[in-house]
Amino acid sequence: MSAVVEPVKKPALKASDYKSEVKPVWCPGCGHFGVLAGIYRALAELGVDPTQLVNISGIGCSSRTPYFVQSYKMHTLHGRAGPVATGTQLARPDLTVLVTGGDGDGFSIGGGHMPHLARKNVNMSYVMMDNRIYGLTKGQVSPTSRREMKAYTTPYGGVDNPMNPVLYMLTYGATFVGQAFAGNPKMCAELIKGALSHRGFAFVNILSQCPSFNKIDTVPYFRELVKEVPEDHDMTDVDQAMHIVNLAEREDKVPVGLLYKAERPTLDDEMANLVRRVNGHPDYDLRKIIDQSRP
Amino acid sequence: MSAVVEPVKKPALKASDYKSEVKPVWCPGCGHFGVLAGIYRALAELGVDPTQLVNISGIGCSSRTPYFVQSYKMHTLHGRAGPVATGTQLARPDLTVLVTGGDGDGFSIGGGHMPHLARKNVNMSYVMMDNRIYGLTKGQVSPTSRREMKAYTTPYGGVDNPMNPVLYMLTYGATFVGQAFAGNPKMCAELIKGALSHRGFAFVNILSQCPSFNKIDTVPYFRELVKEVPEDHDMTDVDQAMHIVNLAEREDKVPVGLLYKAERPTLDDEMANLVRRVNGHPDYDLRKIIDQSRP
Amino acid sequence: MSKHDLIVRVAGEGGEGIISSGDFIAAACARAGLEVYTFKTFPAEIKGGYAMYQIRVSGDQIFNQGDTFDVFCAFNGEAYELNKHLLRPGTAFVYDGPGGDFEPEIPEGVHAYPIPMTKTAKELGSIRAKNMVALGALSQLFDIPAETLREVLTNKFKRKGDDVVKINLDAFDKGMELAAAQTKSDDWRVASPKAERDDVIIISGNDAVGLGALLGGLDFFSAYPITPATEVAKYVSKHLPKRGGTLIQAEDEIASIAQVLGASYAGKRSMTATSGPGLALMSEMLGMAHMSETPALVVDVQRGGPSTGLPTKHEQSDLFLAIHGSHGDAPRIVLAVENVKDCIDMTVDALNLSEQYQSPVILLSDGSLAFSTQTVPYPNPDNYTVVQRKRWDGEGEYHRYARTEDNISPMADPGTPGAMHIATGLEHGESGTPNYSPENHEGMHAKRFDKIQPVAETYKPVEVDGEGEADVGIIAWGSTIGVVREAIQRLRDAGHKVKGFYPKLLWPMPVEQYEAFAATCGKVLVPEVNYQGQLSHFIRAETSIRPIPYTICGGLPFTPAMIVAKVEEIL
Amino acid sequence: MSKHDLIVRVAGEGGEGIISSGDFIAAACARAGLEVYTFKTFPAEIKGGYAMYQIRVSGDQIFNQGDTFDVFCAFNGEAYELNKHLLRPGTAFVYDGPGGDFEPEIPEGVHAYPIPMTKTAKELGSIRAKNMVALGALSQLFDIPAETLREVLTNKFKRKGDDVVKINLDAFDKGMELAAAQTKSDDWRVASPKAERDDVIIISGNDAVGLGALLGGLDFFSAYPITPATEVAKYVSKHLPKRGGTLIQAEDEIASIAQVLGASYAGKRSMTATSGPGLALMSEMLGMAHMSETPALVVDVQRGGPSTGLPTKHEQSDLFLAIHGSHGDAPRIVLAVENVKDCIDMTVDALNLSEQYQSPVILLSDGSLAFSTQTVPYPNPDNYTVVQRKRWDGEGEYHRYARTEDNISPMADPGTPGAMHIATGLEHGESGTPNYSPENHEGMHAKRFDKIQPVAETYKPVEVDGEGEADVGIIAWGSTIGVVREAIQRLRDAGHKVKGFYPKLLWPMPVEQYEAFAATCGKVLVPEVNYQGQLSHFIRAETSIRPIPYTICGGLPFTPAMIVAKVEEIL
Ligand SMILES: Cc1ncc(C[n+]2csc(CCOP(=O)(O)OP(=O)(O)O)c2C)c(N)n1
Ligand SMILES: Cc1ncc(C[n+]2csc(CCOP(=O)(O)OP(=O)(O)O)c2C)c(N)n1
Ligand code: SF4
Ligand code: SF4
Ligand SMILES: [Mg+2]
Ligand SMILES: [Mg+2]
Repeated sequence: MSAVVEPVKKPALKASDYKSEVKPVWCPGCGHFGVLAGIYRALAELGVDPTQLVNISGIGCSSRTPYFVQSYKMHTLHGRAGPVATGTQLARPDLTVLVTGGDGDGFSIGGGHMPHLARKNVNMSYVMMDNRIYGLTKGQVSPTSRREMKAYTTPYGGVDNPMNPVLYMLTYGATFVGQAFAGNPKMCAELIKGALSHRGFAFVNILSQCPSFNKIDTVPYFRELVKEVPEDHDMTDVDQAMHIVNLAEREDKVPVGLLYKAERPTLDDEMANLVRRVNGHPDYDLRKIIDQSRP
Repeated sequence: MSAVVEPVKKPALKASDYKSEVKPVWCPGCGHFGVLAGIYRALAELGVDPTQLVNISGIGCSSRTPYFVQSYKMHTLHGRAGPVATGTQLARPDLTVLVTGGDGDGFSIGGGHMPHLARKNVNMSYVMMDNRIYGLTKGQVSPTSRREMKAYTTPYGGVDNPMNPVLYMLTYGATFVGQAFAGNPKMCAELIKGALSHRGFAFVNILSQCPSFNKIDTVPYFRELVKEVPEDHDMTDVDQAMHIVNLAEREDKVPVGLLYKAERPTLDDEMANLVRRVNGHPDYDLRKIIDQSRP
Repeated sequence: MSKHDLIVRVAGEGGEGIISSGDFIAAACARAGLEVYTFKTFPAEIKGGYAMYQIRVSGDQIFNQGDTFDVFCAFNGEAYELNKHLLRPGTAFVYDGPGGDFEPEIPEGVHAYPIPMTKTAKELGSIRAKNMVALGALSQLFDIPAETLREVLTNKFKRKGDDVVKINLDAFDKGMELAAAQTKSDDWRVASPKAERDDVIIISGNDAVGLGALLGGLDFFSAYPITPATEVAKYVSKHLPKRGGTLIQAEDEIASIAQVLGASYAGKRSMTATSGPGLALMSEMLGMAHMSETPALVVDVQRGGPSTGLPTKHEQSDLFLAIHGSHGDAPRIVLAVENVKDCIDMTVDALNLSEQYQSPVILLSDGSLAFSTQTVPYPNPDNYTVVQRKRWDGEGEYHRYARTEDNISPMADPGTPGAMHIATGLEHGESGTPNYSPENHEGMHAKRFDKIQPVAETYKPVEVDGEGEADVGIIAWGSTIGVVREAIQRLRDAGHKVKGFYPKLLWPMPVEQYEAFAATCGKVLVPEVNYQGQLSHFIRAETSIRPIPYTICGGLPFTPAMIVAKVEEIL
Repeated sequence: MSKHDLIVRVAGEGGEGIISSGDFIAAACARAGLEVYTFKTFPAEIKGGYAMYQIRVSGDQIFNQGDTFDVFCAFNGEAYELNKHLLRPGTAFVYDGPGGDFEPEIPEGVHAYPIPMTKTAKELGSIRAKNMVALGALSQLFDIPAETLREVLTNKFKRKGDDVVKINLDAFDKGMELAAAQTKSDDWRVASPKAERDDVIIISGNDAVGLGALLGGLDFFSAYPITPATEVAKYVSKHLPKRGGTLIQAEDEIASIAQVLGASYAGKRSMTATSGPGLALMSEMLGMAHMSETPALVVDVQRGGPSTGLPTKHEQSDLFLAIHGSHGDAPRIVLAVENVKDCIDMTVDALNLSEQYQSPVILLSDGSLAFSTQTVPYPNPDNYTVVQRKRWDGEGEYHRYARTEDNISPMADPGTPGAMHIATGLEHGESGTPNYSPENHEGMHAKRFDKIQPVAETYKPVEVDGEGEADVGIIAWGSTIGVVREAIQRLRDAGHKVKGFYPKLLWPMPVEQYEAFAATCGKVLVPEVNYQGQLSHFIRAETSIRPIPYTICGGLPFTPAMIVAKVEEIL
């Protein structure tokens, strides 16, 4: 985002410099490690100043991410990272705001906030660690779980159609929409980098395996599943982007890569304009306002 | 829905027979009157038995509708009509479940429930009375309000991109998606009839003027705005339906008519299957279950 | 009640200009240097329906809307029907007639003044001027300063063009003329004007909260519309941008309180305003505000509950939720306003307390204050101090939740070098990293509770109304205080020994002050507009006092007469 | 504490089979006709980390997990480090050695039994059989019925094939052999087996709630996963379909309680299960359940709060929210379980109360009960009655909210001819249509409160533990009751005059019974695992009792010894 596109002056930081003192508590083989690696790398390549970065999350294994990233951070409530981050971003548009969370956190309990982050074009990056399961609570279906999945509260198999995260975000009007697989940290890093340098609401969905509880969406399965976005795709055409996603779905594929990118005024731009229009400034004389209440 | 496609035997009811003793409290010229007329008509033409109908709503001017309809009814909380209706429908799949509500109720505070009604294909009809404003609270912007709108808490004009209700519902996987304008009660009635006779989650968005508080989305404006879905549109192709909506949006139009209709097992079907698979029945001997806890 | 005290009720169909004529009278009287206290009820329905506006005017300070009216002006038959039982010997009754839609029969002793409002307005060619005819008549009959009224009208209408001004003034004059033609048989009159004042404003409770927020240095406001709180956001949305601040309408109340916490973490003074249903939805997030020690202000303009309840009616029944409304042990600082002046001053206090104690603060207002306009001394911005949160001085290693002398840990805005930290809802050690050890949980609990305890002693001392011993002491909160003040005055005039105790801080409770007060009273009465006697509950739980609860919940405030009667009953 | 009482703690790395070996011991002892009460702590982290399983076995009834352990079995160094301070003279200490990852030094008086668990398992060619070696050793050393254990193991592993059975049995036998080679220096042993019983089950608190729901005639269950409540949904999801019922996982807690109300309106017995954060989110909808008089059960398995708090830890701190957690005046019926048997029986009661009184009911369990497995008499389905809601008899005109003798208005399922009506959160008259008149609001308030008041008298009388006068009376709720029972036993044995009072119904409060109890006690002590002393608060507010609060909040339950010490302190 604006604050970060031009690398900061200080001696450049290495990816490892963005590691915090807290070691990840994830299970061996968890896909979230791949996402985290991608985040470190993207931050390093952009030279983001950690003190200017705010990493906000909800609740879930994925939502533990901020503990592992050198930054200011909030570990909020299940599903609420988006609106909390909106407040932070509007309060301090100069900061880089990064939300990291899970499919349950973002699309189940937090699903009501998503459309508004996107249509308001809040200037932040949202990295969704989509393992198609509730990891932290030990394995229940999430909105992205496949019907096949027998899980904790669905012993006889699932009954719901899974949702399609990138199609949702295209519909919601996110101005940057990408998708990757945690098994490909390079692509993850590229897309996260793109998201962080994008002005507006940037969404990256990352397929991430949960070896402990999701026994069907394995690494091999994901490898088979993904399909690169065609070279010739016009990333500025949302209709075409939806078309690609719909076609992929028909052939049981998931498109990876950058699907859509557009420029639109961000919510903080709009707020700044509004203040400009009324010639607002912090020491505007309150008497002028109070006088309006004279009889 | 199943319960109603074959008209009931008793002497057929007239549209007026579905009027309750309570008179609508809406302002003169409110578009909601048109929607209500469409509902009465659809119910009459399908010969729905009022005692088998449950009309559920949230809070808003539009959400007052159940008071005016002969039926069992719940006037629930702001944004919660969808999940409440889900409970009712699953508990009594033999009933006809109709949700009536507003754009704020359904897409702002209730927006988090919408994807799940659709992807789970809950067997109900959702009639959205979309006046692009919060009527009951005297005129604040809703998620469908245009930027131009100066409203109660946006004295200097709106800052958010409006959402597109039918595109959302197509993305969510609703199995019946239609749109109409309250100024055309015949089309309203047709679509509501289609929704009520559809097995699955049926969504109808109805543009409805609010003369008291929405001064820009007037009747003439809506008349200009709407554009019929092309004759040759394949209603079973969701990708094409999205394409139509996207194109219309580019030329600042709103497509009216039936956009999409598909068959998919409903959530109550899935539940019934599940019970069948385990040979479930109300007098299944609990001892068989308790015995599993013997040491 | 001062003898210069006059209460005028104007009633009719919503849309007939009831509200505006009331506002005109209020403004004119305020300009004339008088005290004004108004009270409205809106149609319950969406459009039309019965509307009522009551103006109390006095040369002296006014504490409430009064018992009933002295002058009643009926615009239509419905208004007459709904109020005729209140017409008593001595009441002045102005009504639309002849030519109105009703023929009242006038009770013994009532002073009737028929004024053909509708007919006259029609003759003047604008039915919309009906309320101006009434206004003129009222001005003539009860000495409502005519010149001032003309000014007010002129200012109000000039935007709409000269002919609009003219027709309204003509109607006004005609009204005066028609009234002058009648013989005044009562002696009701507005107190004689004092010197015109420029040290006063007239403002509604909701606007006053908005104004208080500005005076309190508000940076960020997020809310979701809800009756009767929406006007707070309306006022703020108009003026906050002038101060460079940000207002946003969120998708729901959960999002608005979440945005408030996010902005507060980023160092901004932040708040939201809602009513009961919204406060209920904020329960979980307010627990997070407490646990993460994030400053946040929630204004709850209470309405009739439970559930959707009676959205347009008055009640003070959210105290349980305000104090106990989170899972686990998660206290909040809870304040309640008495009147419109408090809406200004205590919103400033509430913002300061949230910042100073890094705690969620809930400020309770109510449905009758929300729309009541009152004259308030001009609030001089220089008289308000904006207390900043304690910020890290950059010395040594930074620990967000450091255990300090006063249990308040310095905060650090994002961007501060060397102070990167996490704000979290998990139990945590001083650095913020999760720590579930028994010692830590008990220690951090103590920190968070001990932190806000001093507020009970340091917040302005509870006002005690009266001295020495009393037979009955009345403890009241919220807008009920104003009613009790007048009741106590009358009881004293009647020679009774009564005292009042008016807490504005409801949690943490200043227990010693309660005890000290009760020690001087024979009996303690606690009137509240809710069903369970919610403050009585907390008094019983936290003090040794065994109060007599006096609860009503009919959607209307107490009147002084009700309190007087109750006290005389228990004396 | 019966002399046949043995407490064994097994600890090691999560994944090393700690939990399963504990379960095997518990099952074997239960089969042998003994009473079993287990207590676990899970790794706070997602995978691996420290796991502990404590089994208390006795010939007599067991009320809690005990003070500490008699036998400690350490699988690794971490387990040893975390527990060594608890090794006291007389403790039997079985550990992995030689060849383990640690070398303990053995405190004076501790009976040490080194068993090369890892080494032996490796030799047998399966490190996963490590826990079987330990199990064999424990069986040998402490008379845990070996034959029964072999049966249990065989049944458990046979699905996995004969070689799996074989290797585990071999490891088990090897463990016995290794232990037999040692000289037993302590005299800890499991009580001698009684006749094998087929009148008992062993089940966890969460499963028991699910079982109670089935016995209570549950039709519909909707929930959103949350620690430590998720297993309730897991159990119900497995078994409810067999009864033709419906379980759905909702998108969040607001949706789950909304679905519950929708299903209940349709005539089905409905419930949800959650923990504190979920209960907070349900605040608004629970107010609607009260206002619309819709039956609904919410089970709250309490965890460490506030906010996200300590999700895997024990606490009883949601009482404020359970009783006061809605805006306006909106009471709920609130119950709390003592033990696993209550989880079964009181879930039936709670469903019945919700239907009978058309009210939201909150049943409080807690984090330690959630995963505690206990032996419970076989619950004979015939002994449970399913109380139906009062339904309309079809006579006369139907009014959903008719004012009746007992304030309970007959309900009518959708589809019933002649009974179409609306359920609403707005204040309403008897027919359900909105009515904001003062008389109606006050009247309907009274109806809704008076309706549930009888529960205080009619729900099973509060158990009083002891007779006559006492120097100290202890009032406890939830799982703390079981701890108090044993403490009182010990205090009596020590010659003290103490009594216990064990309310299971927390709201409405059976005030007379509280008063009657307190009247017989010199002092009243109220131990609770929360910070503020939440039940103490309600006792002070609603009764004349001035109890001595005893609160801890370290994430662990009380032990009998703590209660004994406290009583001796205040005696
Ligand atoms: C209000 C609330 N409800 C439920 C929970 C329990 N909970 C914690 S994390 C979680 C889901 C985690 O799944 P996801 O967001 O996909 O993250 P993952 O663990 O899979 O990375 C749930 C249901 C909670 N913490 N708060
Ligand atoms: C929890 C909660 N928040 C806010 C409100 C206030 N409220 C009532 S209706 C409404 C919006 C109505 O708009 P819409 O749903 O579009 O219906 P309309 O009146 O326009 O037909 C709001 C914000 C409420 N009743 N409950
Ligand atoms: S449970 Fe799944 S998501 Fe969570 S850390 Fe383990 S592997 Fe990763
Ligand atoms: S306010 Fe608007 S939506 Fe509500 S009734 Fe009036 S016109 Fe209709
Ligand atoms: Mg997940
Ligand atoms: Mg609307």
